Amino acid sequence: MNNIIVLPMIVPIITAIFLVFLRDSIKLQRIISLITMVFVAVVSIVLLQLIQTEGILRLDFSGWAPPFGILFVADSFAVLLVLTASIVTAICLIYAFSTIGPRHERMFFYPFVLLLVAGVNGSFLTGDIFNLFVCFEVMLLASFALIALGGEKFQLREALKYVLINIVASWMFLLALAYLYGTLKTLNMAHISQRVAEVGQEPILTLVSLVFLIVFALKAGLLLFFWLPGSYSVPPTVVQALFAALLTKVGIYALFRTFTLMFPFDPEVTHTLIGIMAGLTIIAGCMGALSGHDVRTIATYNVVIGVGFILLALAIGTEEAMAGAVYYLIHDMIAKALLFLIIGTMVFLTGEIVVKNMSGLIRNYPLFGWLYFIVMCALVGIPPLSGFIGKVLIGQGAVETGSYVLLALGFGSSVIVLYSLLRIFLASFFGETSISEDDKKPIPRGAMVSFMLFALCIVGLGVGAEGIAVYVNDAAYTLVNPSVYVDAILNANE
Amino acid sequence: MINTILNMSLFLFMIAIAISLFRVIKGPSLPDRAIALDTIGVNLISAIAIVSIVLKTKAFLEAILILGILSFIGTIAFSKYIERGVIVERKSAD
Amino acid sequence: MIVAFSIMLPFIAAALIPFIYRRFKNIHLGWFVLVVPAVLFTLLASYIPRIANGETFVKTYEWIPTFGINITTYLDGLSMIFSLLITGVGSLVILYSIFYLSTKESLHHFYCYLLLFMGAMLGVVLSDNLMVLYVFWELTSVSSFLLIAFWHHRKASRAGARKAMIITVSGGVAMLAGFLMLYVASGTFSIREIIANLEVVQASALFVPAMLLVLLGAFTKSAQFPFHIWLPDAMEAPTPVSAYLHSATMVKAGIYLVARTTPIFGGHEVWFWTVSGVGILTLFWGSFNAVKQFDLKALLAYSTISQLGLIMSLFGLGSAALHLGYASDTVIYTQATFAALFHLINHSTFKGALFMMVGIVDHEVGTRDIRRLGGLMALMPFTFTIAVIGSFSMAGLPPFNGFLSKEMFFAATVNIMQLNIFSLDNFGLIFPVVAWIASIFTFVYCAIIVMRTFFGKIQPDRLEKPPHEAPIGMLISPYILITFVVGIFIFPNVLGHYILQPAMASIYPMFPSSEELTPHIAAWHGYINTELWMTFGVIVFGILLYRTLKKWRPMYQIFPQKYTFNAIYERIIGSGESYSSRITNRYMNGHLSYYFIYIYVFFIAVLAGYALYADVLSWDPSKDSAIEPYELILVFVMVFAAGAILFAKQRITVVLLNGVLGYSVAFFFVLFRAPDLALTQLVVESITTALFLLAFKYLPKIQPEKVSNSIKITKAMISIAVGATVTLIGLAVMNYDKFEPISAYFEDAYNLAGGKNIVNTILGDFRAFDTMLEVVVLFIAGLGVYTLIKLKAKKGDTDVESK
Amino acid sequence: MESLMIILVGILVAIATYLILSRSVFRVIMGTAILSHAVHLLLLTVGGLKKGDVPIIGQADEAFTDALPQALILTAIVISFAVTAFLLVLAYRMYLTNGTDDFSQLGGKSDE
Amino acid sequence: MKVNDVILKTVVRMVVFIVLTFGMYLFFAGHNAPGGGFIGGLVLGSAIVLLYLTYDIETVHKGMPFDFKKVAALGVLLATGTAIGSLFFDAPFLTQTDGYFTIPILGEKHLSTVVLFEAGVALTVIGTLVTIILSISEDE
Amino acid sequence: MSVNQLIELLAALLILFGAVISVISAFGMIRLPDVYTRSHAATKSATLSVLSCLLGAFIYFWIHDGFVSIRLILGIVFVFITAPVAGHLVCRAAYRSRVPLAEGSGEDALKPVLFGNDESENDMK
Repeated sequence: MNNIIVLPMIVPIITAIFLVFLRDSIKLQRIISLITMVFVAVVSIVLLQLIQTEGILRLDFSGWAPPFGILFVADSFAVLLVLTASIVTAICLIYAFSTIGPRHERMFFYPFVLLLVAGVNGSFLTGDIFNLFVCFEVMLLASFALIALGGEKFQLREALKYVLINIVASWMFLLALAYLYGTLKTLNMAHISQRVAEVGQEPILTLVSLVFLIVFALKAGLLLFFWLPGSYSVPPTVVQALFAALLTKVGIYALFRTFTLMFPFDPEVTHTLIGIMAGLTIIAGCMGALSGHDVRTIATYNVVIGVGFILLALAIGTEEAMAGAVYYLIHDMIAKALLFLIIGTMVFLTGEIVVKNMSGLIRNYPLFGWLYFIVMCALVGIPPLSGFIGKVLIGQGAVETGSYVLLALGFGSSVIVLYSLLRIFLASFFGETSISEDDKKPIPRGAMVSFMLFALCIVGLGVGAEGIAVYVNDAAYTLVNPSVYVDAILNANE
Repeated sequence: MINTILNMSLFLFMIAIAISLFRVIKGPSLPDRAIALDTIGVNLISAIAIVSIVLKTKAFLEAILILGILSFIGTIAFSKYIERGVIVERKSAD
Repeated sequence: MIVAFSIMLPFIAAALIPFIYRRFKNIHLGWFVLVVPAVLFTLLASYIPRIANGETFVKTYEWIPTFGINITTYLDGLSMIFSLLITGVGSLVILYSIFYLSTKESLHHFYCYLLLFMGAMLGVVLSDNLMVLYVFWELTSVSSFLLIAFWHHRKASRAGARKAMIITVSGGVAMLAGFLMLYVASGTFSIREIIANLEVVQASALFVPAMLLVLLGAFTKSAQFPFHIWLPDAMEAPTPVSAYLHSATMVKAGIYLVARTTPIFGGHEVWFWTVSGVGILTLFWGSFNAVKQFDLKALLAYSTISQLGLIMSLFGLGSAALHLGYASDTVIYTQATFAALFHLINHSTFKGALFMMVGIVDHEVGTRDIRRLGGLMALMPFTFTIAVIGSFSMAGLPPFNGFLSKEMFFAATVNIMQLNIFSLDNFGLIFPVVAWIASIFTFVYCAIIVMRTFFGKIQPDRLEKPPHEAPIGMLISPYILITFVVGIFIFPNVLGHYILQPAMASIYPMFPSSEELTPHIAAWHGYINTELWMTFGVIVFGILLYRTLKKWRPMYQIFPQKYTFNAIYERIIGSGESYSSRITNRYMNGHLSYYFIYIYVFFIAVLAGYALYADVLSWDPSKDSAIEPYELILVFVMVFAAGAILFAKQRITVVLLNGVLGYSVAFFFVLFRAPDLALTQLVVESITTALFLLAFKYLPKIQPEKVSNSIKITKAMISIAVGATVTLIGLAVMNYDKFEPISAYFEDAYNLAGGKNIVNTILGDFRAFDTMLEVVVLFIAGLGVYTLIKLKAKKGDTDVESK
Repeated sequence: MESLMIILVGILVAIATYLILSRSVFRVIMGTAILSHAVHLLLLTVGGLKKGDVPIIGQADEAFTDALPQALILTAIVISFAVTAFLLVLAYRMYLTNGTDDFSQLGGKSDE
Repeated sequence: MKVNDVILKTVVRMVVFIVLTFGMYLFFAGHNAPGGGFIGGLVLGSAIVLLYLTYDIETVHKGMPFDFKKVAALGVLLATGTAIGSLFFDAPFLTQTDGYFTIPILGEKHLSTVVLFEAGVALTVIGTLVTIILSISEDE
Repeated sequence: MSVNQLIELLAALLILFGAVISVISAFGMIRLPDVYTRSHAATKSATLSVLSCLLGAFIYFWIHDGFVSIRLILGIVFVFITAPVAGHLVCRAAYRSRVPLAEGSGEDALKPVLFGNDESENDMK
């Protein structure tokens, strides 16, 4: 019994509800929401330590032992992601304080963000596949509300597309759950894993797992990413950043869980397919990033490339690759959030969205420009920033398994990432300035603080990679050896 | 014997529902459709009652009442929609 | 400790620069910065005697030990050469820059990048761990990018910076892949350990791919053919930068890498041919193209490319000795490597001086175009001296150090012909011939530098400023360098013994005696040998070609502009962009129905495809429960209601039909013994229908779909296929009953949870968490609807965010 | 009956798919509604039909039908209700702001 | 056009009462018979919607001056609150307790926290339902 | 055959009667010419059918299980109260939204009262 595990989900929910009552006191809303996220981050750190000493933790809700009740499972993988998500959200909130404006703040902006995080954290922590569906829905509805918040013409149009595609994906998820229950007659992920292992993964079970693959691919933006570029460029900047950082990651997490824990026994089919999809995603993402003239389009396609890159690791499947994926996931959440915040701020400062129409920003905002440079280098994987170690480990896995095509695609993509982001840097930050000192809008102090914090995370994660290596390795070990997870759930003598 | 009769009744009710469905599809006017839908609801009430007998359970009796309530509310909503174009008024017309 | 300090110091200094800059506005920032390389040079130089004795210094600091990535500093003969070059040339360049750059420039940026670069470069040459080497390697690319783009308001600077960054980082990424292969093959990132376990690595299938990838990194960095195109464009950087990065240090990182990995890969045929072949090709191509340049800096850039090719090819030739193994008669082939190292140093001295000379000319005259220059000898005698000595050395004329290394180069190409390995007996002749031709061109462009700039008639009206001699400060550095040019010629063996010999030991670790590997360098061997004949030939033909330059120069026009490597690079980038935008815009057309088509087609392809491939479909209706006639009717009612939706003309009909569907579903729930579901479904369906009516009260009639029949048919086909897939999988799933459902447990609900309604106890107790979250979902939806309705965009307030 | 139900589900899914592929927002929403019906039925069917009694203890002594899918469907129904409500209002707002409910007239390039 | 709703209003006054009673019944019956917080809430909500249908927003609002968003929020708080409660008793999250309490007038009664949980669910459902319907209806 | 069984059979027959009525009413909905007559068929006959059906079920449960279902009685009462009101409202709405009467209907007495004689008036509000 470890009630602490539920806190990352339940605390944001309860705070969100409280904030509904505090609708008119915006200051209080800000403070409380920030405190909540910091609290969740602290809880996750405590959890990480606990997992190190006591192994995988689980919390059976209402005390019903698995596989009958619902439970939260905290293993290093999940908690690392929870930690990152909380930190990213906390920093994004700081950005929001000075930019989002009272119009949105009064319309329950903070409750929605907290609920989004609650859904995300719940998805990471849950050990029950149907509960995963429910957590997804919490997250999705909050994201629906956030993407439509503002009610602009184009925003509503793209929001509608986003909502429709996600709803269809949700019902497909339910379809997959129906098939799953029809075959395995259980919902607990560990129990599913056990049952699948019992009979060996028969083709029909693989078929069921493929339905899940499609569903989660849709959520993760793996190959089926068509909804992503449009919808990620319409909401307010901070929402874009949160989406880019969190939403696809949940899908990626689900893919990892599905194909490492529940259906890992038919890699010739599933992992090959994931590899192909990841490769195509990278190619499509690269083409999109090259084609964009709009800073936001370039940024969103970079999200797509990131998704493809992380899932290469799943296709490769070695322990190193998994560790790399964990590192890269954490890095990607932080770096993408920063990228979107910066891009959004650029649009805010210049009033332009086309790369060519901005120029010389670094003269007016030197620090801002260098922060962009840092995040660019991090995304390319230039050491010693955060993207480096993940890239190295995934590459190492690819070499070990002889997946040279994946290796080439993955590493080649970083050149394209570099090219696309460098284009923004050279055109928009370098060059003659287009803003005179008088017209210069100041960057809000809060925004600057959040940039700095993110940059600090990026550098810290790169230089201090060793600091979390023990957790990452533990996460990767559990991913590669699902029996550890299953034993902790089903065979523990508690 | 009883079961046969009940099954037959169910069959008849289903036919009635199917016919009403035809009216829903065909229309031609909105009230026609509303009435047909109401009829379907009412027929369902009967059908549920029969099913409860067939299944020897009292679990569905709530459904009967609920269906009654809903078909009433639904019909009111429809008639207001047809008559005034709005369902819930901000302020009463009179 | 000192080694790690050497790497750290520039970074620390770089971090301090903004503070110093703010504090001491009156003093040129360069003076503070100069301290760093000067101190480091002295420190490192103090190690020379011990290094010459064969000592090496290793120290490990843990960074990411979990993944074998540790900062291991390693100072041996090879790294000594490079670190001395970096700090030595660095000091001179900074000294020079103090006079070159005025305080109006943003000096704090400049020196910050420069120090960053210096630290990174020291890191590259002093790291033993491949990953750490890579870290610094990329840092050099980044800092080089920043330095090239220093005057970023110029378009050419930005373009040059981008090209350099893209090419070197691409190469770096390839190199990283190569390193990873080495790691997988050997199990360690440490170069020393890899060399210690050579057998394992060489037996690995990854050996050759790893080698090629590492070479790709080295070639891009060292501007080898055909990656040389970034170097001329990089000349947009301030001249001190060009002198430092793009001739003396950074471009030599690739050379360093080749030298460093020679013990691993050398001796393999692929290595031999790639390194020496690409090197010799670059040598030729660079010198050939240098002749046609009009910009002095571009000319020097091509000459750098050419010289780098020379050094590279020498390393390639020298690696043959590793294949042959140690024997008294094979030692002669190691002389190529010796020559490479020797020329490496020589090149840094004369090329550094030449760049500074060009900088002075540019600074004092305002142009670098040789068509506008001329006759400066009288006005700038000191600068002229630098130019003459530097050019003569580069052309390989005595009495300068270039002569010695050039002679050794010729000797090496001649020697290699005697070998009968690697098909050298057939193709060996290529080396001396190409080397000789390239040297003639080298001679020609050296002549161009000197003659066109300093001889002939002065054209004052075509110059930006009235020419005069440079300030003394700018002359100090180049004079120190030309002192070395001459000094090395006179005392080559001091250098040979203290500096080159330990480096040879690093490159040939398995050869017992480094003493033997160090030939005695002499300007005059006492007799006229082949090399000397070749030099004579170079001079004769060089003068001839220079004289007739006007006649054959138009030959360069023959090569169409379209097929230059630059044009190809531009075209790859351009067509990459245009093709990808064409493709992306075609499928990302913003139409939701297309996106759904992609999704569904993928759905069908994967699921139906796999189902057919693995033959999992099965259908066994024997276990099914009976079908009552009224159930059949209900099914038909549902099918018709759903089907009618497709053809309905009015929205209201569609809404009502959906209601019928919902009610039918509810009745199925009744039939299949799910009272709670039936209740809920009935209420929810009614409310949903009401919501539909509320939401769509304003909508017009459904417009008939204005799409062609073929699209309709396509959509219908997709729909049917999706339906069929769902059905077939469903049937197969129904046929699978290996497990008992877990729900038997819940049947004891009354005792466990105190409720008789099992479904409700599941919802309220066993799976109460779902219910709790479901309530949250509902709440979010309610709140979301509220905000959607209440928060409207202000009229006419369409800001850019929503474009 | 199970097979029949699954075929029914397939037909509903096919119809829903066709609606989802159309250009009118309204029809797409209708498609998702039908899809949710189909999925609920499927979920019920895989639990086994008519295999036991109403899952309320004390009303019969036969074995009960599988109660878990029922609980899941109940949750799913609520969620689909919430989602549909939001979707409807969103579509309604979009219609009011953009003046059309036809995706083909809405265009959709984000950088137009 | 003046609309005379006498018949409707008369009947509805009666019907609403039946519906409310039935809703409460469903809410409490949930544990042992079909029903429960969700469906109970829906029926109660429907009754309120019926009132809005028959009368108008302003009239009903005079009788029930609630902010239904807050009702919903209160419901969620109640549901999560009972769940959180278990944290203070060192029991797994969401653990429900029940017991027999002697209440002065009513005598010994079986009380369970599940009822509170379900009440939270019901409140949320009512609040959300009415919020949605009112939001759309108020929009012009 | 015991009395109980007989009564059960009677209940079943009552249900069957309801079903037949329902089908007849459904046919009425198809065959009758306009919305008002169809409404008549639907509300009147359908109410009869559902009442007899519920009554049958009530009797059956009473006799078979000895269970007096309040809910069924409530249902019967509820349908009894609401069905006429619902029918009334729909018809009124139909009339006010000017759904035409069938061809050959007699005099429309309400028309002058409600809409006046102005045929051209189309605006309802």
